[in-house]
Amino acid sequence: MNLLFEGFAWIFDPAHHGGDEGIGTRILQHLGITLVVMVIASLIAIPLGYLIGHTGRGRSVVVALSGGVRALPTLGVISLIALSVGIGFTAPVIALVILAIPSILAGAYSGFEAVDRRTIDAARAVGMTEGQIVTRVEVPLGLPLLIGGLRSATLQVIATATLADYVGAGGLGRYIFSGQATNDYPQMLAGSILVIMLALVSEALFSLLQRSLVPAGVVAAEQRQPDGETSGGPTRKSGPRRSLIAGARR
Amino acid sequence: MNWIGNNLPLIGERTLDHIAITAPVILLSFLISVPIGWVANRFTASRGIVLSASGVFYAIPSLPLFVALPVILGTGLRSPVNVTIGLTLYGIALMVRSTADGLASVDPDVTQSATAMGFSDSSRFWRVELPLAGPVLLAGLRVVSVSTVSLATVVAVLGVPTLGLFFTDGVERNILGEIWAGIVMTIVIALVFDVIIVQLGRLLMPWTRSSSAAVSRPGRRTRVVAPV
Amino acid sequence: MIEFRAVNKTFPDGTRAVENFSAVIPSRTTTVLVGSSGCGKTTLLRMINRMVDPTDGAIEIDGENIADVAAVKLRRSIGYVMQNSGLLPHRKVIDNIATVPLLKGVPKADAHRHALELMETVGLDLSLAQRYPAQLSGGQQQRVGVARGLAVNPNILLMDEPFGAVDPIVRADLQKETLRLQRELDKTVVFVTHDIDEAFLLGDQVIILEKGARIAQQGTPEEILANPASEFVADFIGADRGKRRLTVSSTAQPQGDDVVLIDAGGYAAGVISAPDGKLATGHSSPKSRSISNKTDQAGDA
Amino acid sequence: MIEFRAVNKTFPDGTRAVENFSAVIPSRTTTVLVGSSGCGKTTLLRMINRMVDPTDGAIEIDGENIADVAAVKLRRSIGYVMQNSGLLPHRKVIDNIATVPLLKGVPKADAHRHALELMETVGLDLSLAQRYPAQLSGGQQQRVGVARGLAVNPNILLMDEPFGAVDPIVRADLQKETLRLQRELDKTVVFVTHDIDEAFLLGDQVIILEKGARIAQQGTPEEILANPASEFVADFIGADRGKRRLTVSSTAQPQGDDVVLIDAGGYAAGVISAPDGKLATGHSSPKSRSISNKTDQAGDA
Amino acid sequence: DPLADENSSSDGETLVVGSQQYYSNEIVAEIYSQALENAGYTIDRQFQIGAREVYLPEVEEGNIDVFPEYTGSLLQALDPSVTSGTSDEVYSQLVEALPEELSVLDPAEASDQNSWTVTQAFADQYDLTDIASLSNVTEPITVGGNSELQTRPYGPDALQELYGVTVAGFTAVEDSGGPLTVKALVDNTIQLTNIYTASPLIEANDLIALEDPDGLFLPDNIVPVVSDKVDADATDILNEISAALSAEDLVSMNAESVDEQKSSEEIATAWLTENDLLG
Ligand SMILES: Nc1ncnc2c1ncn2[C@@H]1O[C@H](COP(=O)(O)OP(=O)(O)OP(=O)(O)O)[C@@H](O)[C@H]1O
Ligand SMILES: Nc1ncnc2c1ncn2[C@@H]1O[C@H](COP(=O)(O)OP(=O)(O)OP(=O)(O)O)[C@@H](O)[C@H]1O
Ligand SMILES: [Mg+2]
Ligand SMILES: [Mg+2]
Repeated sequence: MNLLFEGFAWIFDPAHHGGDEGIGTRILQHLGITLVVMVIASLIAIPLGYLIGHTGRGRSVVVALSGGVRALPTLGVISLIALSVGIGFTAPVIALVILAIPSILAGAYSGFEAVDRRTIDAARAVGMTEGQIVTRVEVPLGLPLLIGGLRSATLQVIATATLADYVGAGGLGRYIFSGQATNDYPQMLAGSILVIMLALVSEALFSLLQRSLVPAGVVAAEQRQPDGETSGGPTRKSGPRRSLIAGARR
Repeated sequence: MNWIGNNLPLIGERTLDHIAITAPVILLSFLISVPIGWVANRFTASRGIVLSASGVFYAIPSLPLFVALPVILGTGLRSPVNVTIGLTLYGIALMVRSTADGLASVDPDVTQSATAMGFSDSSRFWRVELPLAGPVLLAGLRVVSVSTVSLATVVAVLGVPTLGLFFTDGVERNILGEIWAGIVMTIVIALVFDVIIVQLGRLLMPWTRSSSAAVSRPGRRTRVVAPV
Repeated sequence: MIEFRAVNKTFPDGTRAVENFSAVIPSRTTTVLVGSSGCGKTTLLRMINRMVDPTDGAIEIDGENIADVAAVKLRRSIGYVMQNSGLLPHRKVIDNIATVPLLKGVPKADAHRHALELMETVGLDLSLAQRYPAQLSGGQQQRVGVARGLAVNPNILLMDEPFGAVDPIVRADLQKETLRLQRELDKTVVFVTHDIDEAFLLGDQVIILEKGARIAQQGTPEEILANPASEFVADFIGADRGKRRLTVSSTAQPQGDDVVLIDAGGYAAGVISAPDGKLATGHSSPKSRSISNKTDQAGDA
Repeated sequence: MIEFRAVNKTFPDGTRAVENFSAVIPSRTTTVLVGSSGCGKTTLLRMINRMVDPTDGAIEIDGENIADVAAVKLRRSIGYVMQNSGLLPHRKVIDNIATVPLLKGVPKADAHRHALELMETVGLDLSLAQRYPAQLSGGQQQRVGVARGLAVNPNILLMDEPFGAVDPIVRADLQKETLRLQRELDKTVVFVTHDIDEAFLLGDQVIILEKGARIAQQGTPEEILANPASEFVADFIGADRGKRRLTVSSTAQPQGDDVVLIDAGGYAAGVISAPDGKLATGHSSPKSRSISNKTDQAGDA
Repeated sequence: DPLADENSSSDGETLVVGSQQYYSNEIVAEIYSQALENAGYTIDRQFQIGAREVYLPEVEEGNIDVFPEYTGSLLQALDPSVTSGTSDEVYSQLVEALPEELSVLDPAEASDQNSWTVTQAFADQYDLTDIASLSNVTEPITVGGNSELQTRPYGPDALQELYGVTVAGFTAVEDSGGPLTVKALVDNTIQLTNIYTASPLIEANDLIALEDPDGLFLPDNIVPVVSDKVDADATDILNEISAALSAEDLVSMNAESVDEQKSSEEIATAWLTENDLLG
């Protein structure tokens, strides 16, 4: 606890605030990397995920691949890439994009898959073209899960972007590496605390985003049928839901 | 790539080290997450707290955690206890959500009928709810397994021998083959663990094997929400 | 008029859902396809708006082979109502109803005005217009589904077990509405159900199907009831509450001249007035819904 | 005999599901609780095995207040069958049936032997014993549910819309089986449904409920049909296919002496033999299922 | 190990030999191990143990008996106030600073110390020979290296203060003067970095380690740090090794490890045989 206090003290020390080496700059670098990574990863993963989600094809291949990708040790990948492209942003950005893709991809395609097949069926039956089904039904209804995917990807990227400093791309990892090398635990902890703060802020922003982007009708549906049980006791409310299921013969 | 051929025994040894560190962690993460997930699922108020806490926990950079833990635990940096606890904490952070989701996914009708038949609360949990949460738990465990195997490369920096040593050493000595060996073996371990977990799941949950085919109509996709 | 000519459908997995189905569905009448689960009703219905294309055979609407019409265009000209209403959960009721007109480029204001009219037509309170589907009861959702089906003012309305998911009481209500709508709107309705009572209630023409969409019997409800074509049909029409052959109960008797009639299972089916054992036939004027009354108007659906 | 004494149930969220409900359910008869969705049927049923405890009032089984019996013990002595069977998806059919005996510590071999007997009782092919529930059809699952309910040889069997989720044809089949089982097994059955036809078919005694589980009418099917106690009851018993008042169709006539009867909605309800307009009462021997025939055996459920 | 079986004269206790997570250090540790095994000691190798903050506590606790260290760096870890001195001064200060349970044996000539390093081309362009000449450089210099370099007493600030070098900025590359750093230097992403003098990368990449006449860097001679479990015989063996270990030997062994990808065992055996230390 004492250590934790020293970590905060390090953060609040004005000597560490301004300038090229200051907390402000480091945070901006960290956020910059995160942003660039998320944009690139989204540009790759969202269309691909949508394609998989809409057609239902290629899912198993992609699931297997992203399982493998998840196992990739990021530090190893950064080192390997940096050995060929040199130090700086490029290597960590590529490595982090690889890290972020599986979550976003899963969010994108599972968002599509979670859309009730009958809703899509009805959309097709009223005469929507495939493109209209994607843009007007699947995309808006898949948003909650997509954002969930983006959310966990961002969390991972923020945490892992600490490795960017390994190849000179700066960011909050700097405090961690240099704190570790000089036995300066308060500095190291300060770096960690800042990373966690960023993670918390991102979580908060994403839950706001989720609230504003998730279609109101979906919110209404969720409020009606909360996914978690509310009471959980032996007398769970099951009346109205039951009769709905009764009709939905399969 | 010469290096690989000349160092097969070393690769084997490090691979075993890696497995020795990760396998117990995966198991522990699972075991500890069950009660936490149960609490998260059982009490509405705790659900949000537990789930967001575990989400943010996952954002703690690993290196500082491993360095700070011994200060709290009173162990040495290189101590297996330190490494195991650190990795397990990350595993739990991932697994708790799956456990809560898994328990929530159990058809309330089934739990109702179990209650109606006279299952006591605890036997209902162990014999009905937990096994039925199995498929979701399994999916969560697969993610935990992969990420633990990957994360364990980091603890090499602490002087604990794992495949991660091939990265640091490979970079210092500029031996690409060594780095590749580390990456490939990490993925291989992850894949092998994954196969084992899936097979174990099939073995322990025989009812999931046949049911999907019998229930869902061919050609129509059923609702699947993959864990994100 | 919708005509099926020797239509077959085999799904890629080998299921033969429809085997050599031929039938004529006259315009401006309600034809009900009835049969038990998996017999191919939905498949038949979905062939009409090309949600399913036949493996073999042709379907014509007013003489035009629908295979020659672009699927999206065809679907926009046909109303489709399904069991769970299939509403878009992220759109308000009014936008759901106006989906197809909006797709077609009708100005929003016009589309919404028309949607409100349709809400009245199907008996929905206008205050519900700004709600989301999840905020409606099952019965209300079905009405929205019907309104959406009517939004393009289609000649043809396809309804696939539209009332399967609602409470029996709400269901009776919706059935009554449907009868009213049929009278008012004068559309060609193809209705799918597995409830023979519903079929007899709503159908001008009823087609009873066996597995593979083979026609077991086709005719007006009265024709079928009077002369079941086979043991299968006889069974089917009596299926959900014992046989329909009624007899007079000798024990339970209500007041006055009424007698309780019991069915072949031995259970009470209804009450009829029969003073002195003689049937009172006074007000026996059954609704004339036999298709023969209407086929002369056909040909322009 | 099960007796409800001024029972009330208010859920924690304020819903008053049951308001001052009192009734006697005689032993060895079938009592059907019928009413529309949300009227409190399930709540009443679940009070009998203490899945729900009353806020107020008492329930006695053969004179013993169930509040004094440990809930788990009580539940193991009462069979419970629900709509979607509620089978344990991770256990084989035979283990599902034997669940409670196994819980009670009956040796596995004995429990399985008994389970196989029960499969025969409910008309299940023994080859299904080693399957998982998901590998059965809906109707088969329901039979397993019934077999499981019978596995402890309970005096009381609670059935909550057990046939709500199955096909009408399969449903008719299950209803027939249920009638046979009732005759064979002679249990106290409390059956919940919202289908009045089913209620009349299966019930020795029928209790029609309004919102809040208020009794609208209670009696044998014949009594209720002959003398509906209120407009609500009259409405309800005719709800799902128009009124039950029948008249003779003047147009559609089958061959021979039969006449087609139509209901108040104007639609065909059945056929009765009436040579020369005179009702043939020859084979009018309705089943005697009125509860009065059986109450004398009561008292030991 | 076949060598151990041949003459198992003194069947002493097991000695734990440790090494840093640094291939060069591991080679030296392997040399110690093989020599000791050859003399009949049982050796438990615990190599590649992280950085100093990881292993030093364990050495202090007596969990490790023999550890190859570097005089200046170790001294600074024990007493950060020390900033300069000759080899001998540093060695005697180190002996003072060590905790009681530990001792250092004889230091070797071989050293692996910090240096300010530039490319040959850069050196030629500004006529650089020693650190002081960096003030000739007219363009702003970007310094690269492990992040702690920035705050070291010999870091960029010292260059600015002591020699009037214009430092434009600092770029962290956390591979301790490894190939990433060298690549950055060669790519001219950075112009000045800290590379260990024994690194084969210096020669392989045509780099120039600037001379340090003022003793800006502490000398870092290789020295075995030992616990009191190391007896007189073992001490003799380790001292013999130190006596034989020259600066060139270290560089060439490092080169073998990097360029020929030889394992530390091979390299150690070859060196010991060459120097007749396997008896
Ligand atoms: N896309 C498909 N691929 C393969 N088989 C299908 C497909 N759609 C339907 N079938 C099969 O075709 C047969 C007829 O199905 P259809 O949906 O038309 O039946 P239905 O009469 O509407 O049944 P229900 O009353 O259950 O809705 C069934 O055996 C069904 O399993
Ligand atoms: N656990 C609960 N908490 C709060 N309200 C409940 C709970 N269970 C049931 N209710 C409410 O109590 C009322 C009666 O419910 P109940 O399930 O008994 O109705 P039901 O007659 O069985 O209806 P259905 O035919 O739909 O099954 C309903 O308004 C229902 O919403
Ligand atoms: Mg269908
Ligand atoms: Mg109920």
